[in-house]
This record gives sequence, structure tokens and C-alpha cells, in this order.
Amino acid sequence: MPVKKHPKIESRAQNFARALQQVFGRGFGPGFWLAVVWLLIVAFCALFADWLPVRDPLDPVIANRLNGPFSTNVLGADGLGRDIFARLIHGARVSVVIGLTAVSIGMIIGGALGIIAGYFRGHFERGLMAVLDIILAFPWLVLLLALVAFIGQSLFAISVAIGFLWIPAYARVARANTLSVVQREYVLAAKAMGASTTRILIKEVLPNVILPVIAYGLVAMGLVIIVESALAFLGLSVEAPQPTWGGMISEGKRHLATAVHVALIPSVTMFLTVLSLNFVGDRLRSRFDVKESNL
Amino acid sequence: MIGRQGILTSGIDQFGAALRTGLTCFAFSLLIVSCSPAGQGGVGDNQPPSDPGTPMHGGHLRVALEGETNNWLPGRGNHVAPAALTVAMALFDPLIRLDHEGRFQPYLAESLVPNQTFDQWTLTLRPGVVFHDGTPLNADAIKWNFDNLHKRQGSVTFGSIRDVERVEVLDDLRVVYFLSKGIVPFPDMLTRAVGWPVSPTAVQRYGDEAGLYPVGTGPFELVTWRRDDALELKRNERYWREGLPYLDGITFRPLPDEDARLASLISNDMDVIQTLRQHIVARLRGMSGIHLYEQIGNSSGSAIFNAQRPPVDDARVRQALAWSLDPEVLIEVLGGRGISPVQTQYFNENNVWYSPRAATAWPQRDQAKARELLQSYMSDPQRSDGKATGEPVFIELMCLPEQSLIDLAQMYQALWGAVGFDVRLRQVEQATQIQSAISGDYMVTCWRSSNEQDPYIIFSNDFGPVEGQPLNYTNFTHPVIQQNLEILQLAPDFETRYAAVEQILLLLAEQVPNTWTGSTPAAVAANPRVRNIKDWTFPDGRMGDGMPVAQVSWAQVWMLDDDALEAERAAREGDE
Amino acid sequence: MKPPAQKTSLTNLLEVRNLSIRLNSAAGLVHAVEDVSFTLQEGQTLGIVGESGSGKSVMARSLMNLLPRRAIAQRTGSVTLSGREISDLSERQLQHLRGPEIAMIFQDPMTALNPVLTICVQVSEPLQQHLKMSKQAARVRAIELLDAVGIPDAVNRIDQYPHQLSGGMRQRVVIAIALACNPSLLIADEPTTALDVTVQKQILDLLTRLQNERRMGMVLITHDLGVVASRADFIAVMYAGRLVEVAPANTLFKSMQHPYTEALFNSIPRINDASHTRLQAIPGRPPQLHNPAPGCAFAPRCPYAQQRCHRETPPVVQAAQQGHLHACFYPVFRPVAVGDV
Amino acid sequence: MKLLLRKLPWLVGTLLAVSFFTFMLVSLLPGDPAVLILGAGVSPEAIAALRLEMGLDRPLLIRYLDWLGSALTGDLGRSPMTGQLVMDAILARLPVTVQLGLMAIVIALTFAIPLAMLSASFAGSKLDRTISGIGFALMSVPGFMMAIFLILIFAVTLGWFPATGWIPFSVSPLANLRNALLPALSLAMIELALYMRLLRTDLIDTLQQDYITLARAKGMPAWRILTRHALRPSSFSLLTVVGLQLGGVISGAIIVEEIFALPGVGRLLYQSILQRDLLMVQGIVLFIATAYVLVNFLVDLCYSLLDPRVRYAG
Repeated sequence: MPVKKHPKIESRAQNFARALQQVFGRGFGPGFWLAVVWLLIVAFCALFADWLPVRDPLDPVIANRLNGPFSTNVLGADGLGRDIFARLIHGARVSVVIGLTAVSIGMIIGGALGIIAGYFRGHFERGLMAVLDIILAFPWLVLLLALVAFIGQSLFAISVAIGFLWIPAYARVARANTLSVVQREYVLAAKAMGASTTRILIKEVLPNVILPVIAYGLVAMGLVIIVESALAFLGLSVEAPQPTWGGMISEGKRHLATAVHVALIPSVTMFLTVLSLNFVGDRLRSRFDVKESNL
Repeated sequence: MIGRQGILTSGIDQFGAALRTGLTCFAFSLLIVSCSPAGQGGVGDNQPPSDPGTPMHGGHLRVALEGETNNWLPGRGNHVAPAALTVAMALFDPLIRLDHEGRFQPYLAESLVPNQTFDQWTLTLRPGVVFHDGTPLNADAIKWNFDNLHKRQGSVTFGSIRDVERVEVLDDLRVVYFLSKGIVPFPDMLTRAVGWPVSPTAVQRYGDEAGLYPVGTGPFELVTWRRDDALELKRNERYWREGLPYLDGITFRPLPDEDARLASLISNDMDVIQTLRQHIVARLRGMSGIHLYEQIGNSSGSAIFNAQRPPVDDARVRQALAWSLDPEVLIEVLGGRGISPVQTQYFNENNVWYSPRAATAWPQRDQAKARELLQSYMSDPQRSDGKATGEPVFIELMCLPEQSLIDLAQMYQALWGAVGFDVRLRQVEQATQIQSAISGDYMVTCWRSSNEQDPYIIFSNDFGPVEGQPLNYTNFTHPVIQQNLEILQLAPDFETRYAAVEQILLLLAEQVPNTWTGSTPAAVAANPRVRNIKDWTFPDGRMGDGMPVAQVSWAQVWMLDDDALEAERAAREGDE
Repeated sequence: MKPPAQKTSLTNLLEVRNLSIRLNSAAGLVHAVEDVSFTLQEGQTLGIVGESGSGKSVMARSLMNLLPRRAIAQRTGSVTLSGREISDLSERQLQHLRGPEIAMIFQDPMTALNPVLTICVQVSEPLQQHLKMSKQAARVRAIELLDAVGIPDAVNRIDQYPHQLSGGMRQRVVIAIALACNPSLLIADEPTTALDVTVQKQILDLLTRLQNERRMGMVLITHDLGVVASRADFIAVMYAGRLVEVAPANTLFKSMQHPYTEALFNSIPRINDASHTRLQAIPGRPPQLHNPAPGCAFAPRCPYAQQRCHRETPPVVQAAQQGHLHACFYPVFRPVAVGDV
Repeated sequence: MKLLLRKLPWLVGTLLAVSFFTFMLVSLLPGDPAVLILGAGVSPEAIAALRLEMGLDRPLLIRYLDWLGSALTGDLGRSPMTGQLVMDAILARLPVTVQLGLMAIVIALTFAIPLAMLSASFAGSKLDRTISGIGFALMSVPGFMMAIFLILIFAVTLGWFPATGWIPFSVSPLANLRNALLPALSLAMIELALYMRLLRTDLIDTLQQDYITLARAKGMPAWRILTRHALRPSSFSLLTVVGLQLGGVISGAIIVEEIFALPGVGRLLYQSILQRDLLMVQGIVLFIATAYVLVNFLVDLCYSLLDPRVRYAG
């Protein structure tokens, strides 16, 4: 039997459609689209790195060692004579994979916990928030170092370790949004109609929480890339020879005085990407009015 | 009613502003880097004068090192790192030191005399030497040091003196070391931490914290130690060598970041810096306005194989791995072409033990031969890794997460991959690396060997029986090595010993339990007013062994004051 | 209520001429105020009545130039206060005007007071700023003001924070703030909407009393025709940003011209109605103010609307009585003949 | 005071949980400390002997209770690696990290607050967009890159500030500030951007409140409205985030102290982790986490200073 809705209460579908319209509607400005285009380029490189007509990112040609841009190599060669352009493109894959995996882990686990806490309140909420507070009390780098020491330095392990760090932030975002959604009329109406809890959570709460959470995810991805580079700087990121932007910067640091491009090119690439993620994420977030203070 | 969209629209400005800000910063730093004085620009005018001039007293030296030890107490602290060794030269005096010909000479001791069978050594001390706290250096102090700091379970030096059974006091200034077997190069053991006497009264007084308050007989005594920050030393007014030291004091600072350390010299925050990294040495060579001291040591970066772990338990695999390496390329990755000579054996070309025959025999740069050896292993139905014939050989290379080593490991991987090995890199922290090496839980690992000791000590450590020698990380033993070790242990004359060393080196070149890269260049760069970094002498005027692993004898370093520096400059201009 | 003869001798305190304001919004341009004109003289009260969203508040704020500059897309017409054109003044000159000359009371006393500052600070602040009083003097004066607006135990109340006061008390504080510098014009933007019914009358009575004592001009904005009926000298009815009818209070109720005014009038509950009498709600929804369609804005809801009303915007015309203006092609109350007057 | 009493059990519970988590986190790190102390080249018996001496053979829970018991009396044990008392080591290095962190937060706030006020009061203008853009740029540069660039520019090339090293405040206040400036700056940048964007959003919200319009209607000058009326109600989330960011500052300090070779707690912590100096790591992490919990507890109490609603409700 179809649930009859009060005409004045907006249906879930309408609400969702309106949110979508808000996202892709006008008013973003060219800067936003510029950032989006850059992110699409990065995503494209990450996806098709193996099929792009670039050199082998792992092949050291010692004769090209530390050559500058526009010489033997388009963007120059690194300390082992490997092509920086190819490494950038393949490094994009690592950044995207770590970003996506870490953010997804945080998003799924943290998001679920947050929604449950925000919906059911009570002891679970209080307990969860206490645990999150305790996790936050530890400097993230220490947690990360410990996690990496436990589970190793594979791409997957690093992603999981960084993802773990994001659970508290996501739980907070999801909880804050759930709290506000639960009190809205259409959820109350659905409750009044006797809809099951699971049904309300999945059909009413989730669609309304997921957009702000995803918008926050873009900003989080930017931060994940920065965290990865910090790990790489300490030599604890994904194992060589897998190229990562953070790894390339710390490899290049050795040559700063003699061949600045080795560190500078990945730095600029990373800067542009993180900037774009921040920018796009911030735009989207302000559309959903997720306050930074909720994090 | 009041539109907030003004904040949301035309993000181009905001994005643009962010972009401009960021890129301007990058451009600025680019500009700065390109005109920084550290830029590569050929060979700089940085040779220290051959004649250091007249020594003068006074001055306070600031020295930046690559690290620091955890504990200054010999037997407790880890005193094998170059940074710790060089500081120890200011705080302590070794009983025995090497001279410029590689012979053991008494330094703090007056003499060290063996019996016929080389299993009892009588050490005679100089009269009148006192520790910083006034405690006299006598036979009792030596025995106390041996019993309480070194010959004790849990001491860091315990392993290196396993063949020394006890020390007995003969009289006030003489002790006898009793060995379990005759060892000709026993004096070598007294050049390191075991031979640095510490004041027993001080150690007892400070108890648990003795490692924070080192009290030795060295030319400088402790003022304060702020860990990871600065070790302040002042002149030891009661130093046993008349007129020494020249300096009033020294501050040692650990600056682990190589670039930051170099920057501190350029910006004149520091007077002396030390480095063992090829790429920094390359930059120092291109700089002017400093004095650069270099000494190629016997130490070298290397990769060692676990001879008990398939497939590198098979000599063919090790040989294939060795033949596929191009040391020149490895050196270039470490710091640049020609920065240090190719290492082919345990000793460098200037060393007395160097063997040209072993150098020729050392496998390198023959990919065809490497492929052939690899093929022979792969097609062997009895191949040790248990895989089917024709399957690729899997190699796991363990390395520390340090940038130059990561670069090196990647080059190893590429070179080995080129001849058909399937190579995986595993980055581990030092904690895990040492543990894996000790427990034999590795296949191939990056390693740094420091071979400044006597060949007997080196080889009996590195290739002693697997059961009784924890230092044998490669788990490689061979009858030829055992035979020649016996010769090295007991034969006193150089010719016999040299032949034995050469036999071992030739065997190693054939069996390759480890490979080499380039010799590690030890470098010390100093402000031009700092003099005599390298040319230290024994009390009798005999020249010392310089500064192996950048270990400087601070007692004989001096600093020119402004007047002297000005006078010298004027004199030089007058000459021209 | 003052005799009309006296009024003519007074100068124009506030004069609004053809004021139009368009605002930016996410959905496009909002025609918040369209071609509004009226005058107000010293001591007089103008009641502005209209549904929520009819542009009353925007107009009220624009009288003090309080709208954020960025929000305004376009502003035409003039607002003169005692002969000075408001839109010509700089922000600094406006600051000197606000408080001593023109003051405002807000709709919601719960949000109009700063939660983190004491009542004392908030009341004495304009005194220090405009009248250059010392801190002490301002405090004494603030207590007097609170007394005057009927806050019991003002001496103790003054050091409390807004959240410690009831809604009615807070609105009295807001009134005290508005009156602090003796303004000649007071704009009250729905001053009682957010309050309990019992408190509403007290506040309105207070305002009327104070206005009479101080001979202030007052613009009283409300959505409730009943509120202004007995208190305003003139009443202006606002719909979709336009003034659709302006008349002296007594005239208006005698001869309503605009169908919307009539509809508003009919929606006032009356005591003497029989119980169970259905209140007459205005059918349809208030119009969207962005991109208005041509024609009379009320036409879609108007029972008398003709073809023409949907095509053309009716001009403001003079009705039978002096000073009675309306904008409707087909007024409700038709005078017998123009010539009769 | 009542508020304090009510929250005290919660505080104690959190601290206990923190201590347990610290202990487990550190104890389960792979790598045997006994091996690392002795270094390469010792016999297995020597290692076993040292493990026994260090008590590493006892059950984990017993070791935890033991450690917690002494920790409560302020005794965090003695590092077997360095022979130093853990508490002494922390206290000796604390001034550096605290000074760095405080300087970073102060620098960040001194720039963030005025910039956010400028940005918010001209929201949507070119100025606002430029300021926000700078904020975005700062947020997109990792702290270690910032540190490297600052060294390159101000230490190596311009020579205005030393590249490394530390001089205690007590020795020479001026030299101390000169040494601390670059590291504090590289820590401050990300914080600055974060605070600025946060405060800007909240200020824009606040500036749309009725009481701001009322203040304008009173004829108050714009600067007074910003500082007196808008800043305080807008600063709650800033305060929260400054508290929450403490962990971030410590993490940043680890890297910055490593690059600038500063003798701070962060560097001690990192090196202790690498050397598996378990007691030292446990002590430092416990210390930091406790400080974090206490600071955030204080932040909670601070609300009542800023917001009278909380003060009287409590």
C-alpha cells in the first residue's frame, strides 16, 4: 500500500531532487568549474595511467638523471633518471586510490556510526562520542605511525590507516546532520505512519545525510593527500618504487639545491589538486550548510 | 530575503587568489633556490691550506652532527655511529689508536705488550692522568670499567669482548687482560668503547643517570647536555697532554636533516659540520668560502644476502645478483658520478689490506653473465626455492625508510629486474631491520658496513660460525675463511696476514655473500678559521689516522681569531 | 487622535517618493518594494499593513538604510528625513542619524538583543555614543529608561543578560534602546507579532503613550489590520511590494476601495460575531516577489478581477475623499459621482 | 563550580580510558626494545636477560596496572635506552613544544581574527575573495613543505633567521624568539587558514542576526559592532576548534621539530617511536593525551566565560 503523504510535507524524492538541483544548479562560477576540470584530469590520469602514452615510471635511465624540464623528458627526470611526467601520472593513481579508500572507510564506518548515534541517541550516542573524544586526544601522526607499524606499508594498508583517522570526523558530521534531519516533518510523518526503523534510516535519513557527507569527503580527500605526503616525508608511506606525489616530493628534497624541479613539480601538482578539492568541497559544503564547527 | 549568494558566486576570484598566492610562493622559492650559494657550480675554492699554520689557543667551536647517541656511557650507549664516535673523541681518550700506517699505537696507555701466545696482554698506564672529576686513572679504574661496564650481560660491548675472560690488576698502573685464546689484533678492541676509560667514582655517583654525565679523561669536559639540542663542553684544564686542547669549548648539535645542517654552515650558525652522504659531499665540493676535509673510509653501503634463505642460499643467484649491478650507477644515484670510488672489497684502495687481485675478481657489470647464472638456477630441477623450473626468481629487498637508501634500493630493483629477477622492496624501520637481521628473518637487506677494524675482527664477526656469532648476519661460513681466520688470529707478521686476508677476499668475490656500492666518503666542512681537523698526532709526534668516518680529534683543532684571520689574508694577498 | 487642522501646519518629518527596491537572491531579482510613496509628519502614526512577504520589513529597513549594501540590486526613488535625502548620506553620517533622529523596534525580541552583553551595555551604548555621556551617567539614564518602559526593579535587572528576561520584558528593553536618544521618528516593525496576546496590548499601549509624550512620528508595521485600526492616523495597505491603498484611518474603514483591503478587513475576528462564524480566509497564496507577472499582483486571488487586471498594472489614483489613494481598476466602494464631493 | 563537580567523573573516566589506550597502542608496536637497546651483535641470552630486567615477560595487564600505578604518582619510569627519567625528559623538552604551539596558535589567531573580520564584513567583495583565496592556498600546502620553503627563503637566502637550533628563553629571550619564529610560522599557517575560514563563516552568520541590525539601528560604528557585538558570539566554534586542533599542533610539531632540529617533545616522541623506547613513548603519549583532554575540558569551562547563557544555565 502506498504511503499517503500530507500534501504540505515535502516528499523525500522532492527533497532529494531539490538537493541535486542545488548541487548542479547555477551560481558556482568559473573558478569552481576550473577546479572540477583539474580534478577530472587527475582522475582520468589515475584511471588510465597504464594506457596513456607516457614512459615507464619505474625505468631509470641514469643518463637522464636530474635533467630539467623540456630536455630529454617533458618535465625532467628524477634522481634515478626516471621520467617525472610519467611518475606524476602514475602517482595520481596512488593519491586517488588512497584518497578514495581512506575517505570511503571513514565515510562508511564513521557515517554509519554517526547516523546510528544521531538517530537512536541515548547510551550508544554518549558512548560513541566519548570514544571519539578519546581517539581525538591522540595526535594523529602517532596513531598513524602505530597503525603503519602494525599493518605495513602496502597501498591498501596505508589507505586503511589513514581512513581510520577519519572515522571521528565523519561520525560527527553524520551525527550532526542526522540530528537535524530526524526532527524534520517528513521523518516525523514517516514515523507516525509506522514505517520501520530500518526503512526510515535508509529511505529518509540516509539520502539527506549522504550529500553533505560526500561534500565533506572532497575536503577530506585533500587532507588525506596532505597526510600521505607527511607520511612519505617521514619515509613511511607506500613502499617504493610505487610513485606517490608525497614520495616524489621527499625524493626531490635531496636535490632541492641542485635540481629544484624534482621536488617542485610534484609539489605544484599536489598543491593544485588539494586546492581544487578544498575549493570544490567547500562550495558544495556551503550549499548543504555543513558547518566546520560540527567536525 | 537578504541574499547570501553573493558569497557563493564568482568563485573564480577566490580560486584565482589561492592559485596566485600558492604559485607566487613556489616561484619565489624557485628563484631563491636557483641563486642560492649552494648551487652546483664546479669545484669551489675550498681546500684547507696544506700547512695549517701556528696553533693558537681560545675560541668556542660550534659543531653540527648528523645525530647523537642515546647514552654517553661506554658499554651502555650505542657508540658505533659516526656522530657518537666524534663526540667521544672530545670526552674520552682511547687507550690505543691507529697511526697513519694502520698500526696500533698506545695513546692514552703507555704500552700494551702481549705474551708469547698472545693470550695475555699487559697494559701500562701513564702516570698522573686524572678523569674530569679528579679521580686518578689507574689499574683499578681500568678493571672496574671492564667488569662493570663491558663484561656484563646486557652491555652493548659484551659481544665484542667475548674472547676476553678477565682483567687483573698487577700494580697501580698495570693490568693484564686474559684472553680465552691468542689473538694478535687484540689491541683493536681497545680503540673503541671498551678502551675509553670512564671515572668509576662518577658512574657510581650518578647511578642510573651516569649516561647523562660522561666523565672521561678526554680533552673536554661536560658542561650541560640538552638531549637533541646541544652538548656543551669546556676545556679540560687538567688534560694529560701538555698545552692541549687549543679550544676553550665546543658545542655539539645534532641536526639530522642533511640540508638543514648544510644550511646552518652557510648561514654561519655553525662552524663545523660533518656528513657521510654522497650528495651532500658533492655539494660541499662545489662550494667556496669553506674548508672541506674528506677521507674515504673502509665503510660502504652494501646489500647483504641471507645465505640460509632460498633462493639466495644458492651461490649462482648471489653471483647473478652481483654481476647485474653497475656500481658506477649506484654511486651516481647516491650522490653523483665519481663522488667516491667503487668499493670491491672490505678495504679501499688506500688501505694496507687492499687486494688488487680481489678487485679484479669482484663481479660487476656483466648482464650477460648474470642472465646465464640466473638461467642456470632457474632451469635447475633441484633449485632451492622449490619452484618449478623456468619460473622467475623472487627476491625481497629490505631497506630503511631513508631517502638515499630508498633511491638506492629502487636502483637495485631496476638493475636486478633488468636481468630477469622479480624484485620486491620492503621498507622497514631500523627497529625491525636490526631484529630481522639478527634473527635471520630476511632475504636481502640494505646494510652499511663499517670496516675500520682489524681484518681478524671484521671477518670473525661477519663470517664466524652461525651458531656462536650473532654478528654473522649473512649466515655465510666457509672452510677457507675459517682456515685463514686462524692464521689472522695468531700470525703476527704482516705478509702472512695479508695473504690470508687476500684468500678470504678472493673467496668472497666468488661467493658474494654481500655486494658493495661506493666507499663512503667521510667529510667535514668547516669555517676557514677552523684549523687542523685532520692532522692529529700521537704524543711522540707520530701522525694519526686522520678522521675515519669523520671522527675528528678535537684536542688538536684550533680556531683563528679575527686578527689572525686578517693577518693571514693580508699575507696571502701580499704574496699575489 | 489629533484634529486634522493641526496636522497641516507641521513640516514633513518623513517623505518617501517612488521608492523601489530590488534585491538579489539565489532565485533571481526580488521586487521587494515597488513605487512606494507616502509622507509622515511629526507626531503622526502611519500604520503599514500587509501579509508576511509583502515587502514591509524591507521597506522599513530601507527607511534607515539598514539593508546590506550587497543585497540591494537596484534602488530608485527618494527617502527624505526632515528634508535630508537618506541615500545621499555616507555610512558615517547615517550613524549619527540612527539613534538620535530615527530608531527602530524589531519584530522578534528574542533575537534582537545580543545574548552575550548585559542589558546595561546594550541600553547605555547609544547614550555614550551619541550623547557622549560618561559610563556612569549612561547607566543612570539607562535605569530611568527601563523604568519608563515599565520594567519593574530596573536597578537590578539592568545587569542581567537577555536570556534571563521574558519576551515582553525584552521587547520593553528593545523599546528603551530605541527611545534612548529621543528620536523624532520611530519605526516599529511588527513589534508585537512574536509576543503573547496579553503582552501585545501592553506593548502597543506603551508605544502609543510614549509616542504621545514625546511627539514622535511613528511608522507602525503590522500584518494585523486590527492593531492599527485604533492607533494610526493613516493606514497604508501593502501588497506585493506596492502600496495598494493609503488613507486616513477613519476614512479607510468607512470606504475601503481595494479588494485586498476588504479581504484583510474581513479576516479580522470580531467579538460580536456569532460563534462558529467562519473566518474569511483570503484564498490562494501570497505572490512570489521575484520576476512578477504583469498586471495587478492581487488579480489571481481577487474575486472582482477582470481581464484588464491581468494585463495592466493599475495606477495609484485619488479616491473620493481627500488623501485617500488606491490602485485598483475596479474599486470596491464606488463613489456616486466625482462631482458630488 | 557545580559544573566542574558534575563533569569530574567523566573527566576521570576519559583519562583512564586514554591511559589504557596509550598503553595498549604502544605495547603492541612490533619491534623488541631489548634488541634495540643492545643493538646488533648480541647473543639471544643477553636479549632474554635484558627482557627479564625490563619486565617485558610479564602479562600485559599486570604491566599496565603497574605502569598506571606509578604514573599516578608522577613516575613514568626510566627509559632503558637513555637512562633518563621519562618525566624529566618530558619536562625538559616541554617548554620548547609548548612555546612553539602557543606561538603558532597566537600567530594564527592574530592574523586569523582581523582577516576573518575584514573578510566577513565585506563578504562577497574582491577583498573577501582574495583573503579566502589565501586561506585556501595555505590549507593546501603541507606543513613540511611550508617549513622547507621558509628555511630556503628566510634562513638560507635572506639569512634573517637561523635554519635550525634552539636557544632557551631564559638564556636569551630575543635569540629564542628568532629561533622559534620560522618553526612556529610553519605550524601556524594551516591553523591560520582553518581559524580564519571558520570565524569568517560564523561571523557572516552572526552579522545577519537581528541584534546586529539593532546595533546598526542604534547608530553604533562598524568597528564596534564587529568587535563588541559580533566577535564574541561568533567565537564559540573557533574556541572549540582551537582546543580540538591541539592534537594537530602536536602532530605538526613532530615534523617541524624534526626539520628544524628543535629539542621538543614531538621530536623526542618520534625518535622514541623509531627506537622503540616504549616507556618513553607511553609517557609522552599519555602526557599529550592528558593535556589534550584537560585543555578541552577547560575549553568547555571557557564557554561560560564567553556565553552567559551557559554560565547561568549551569
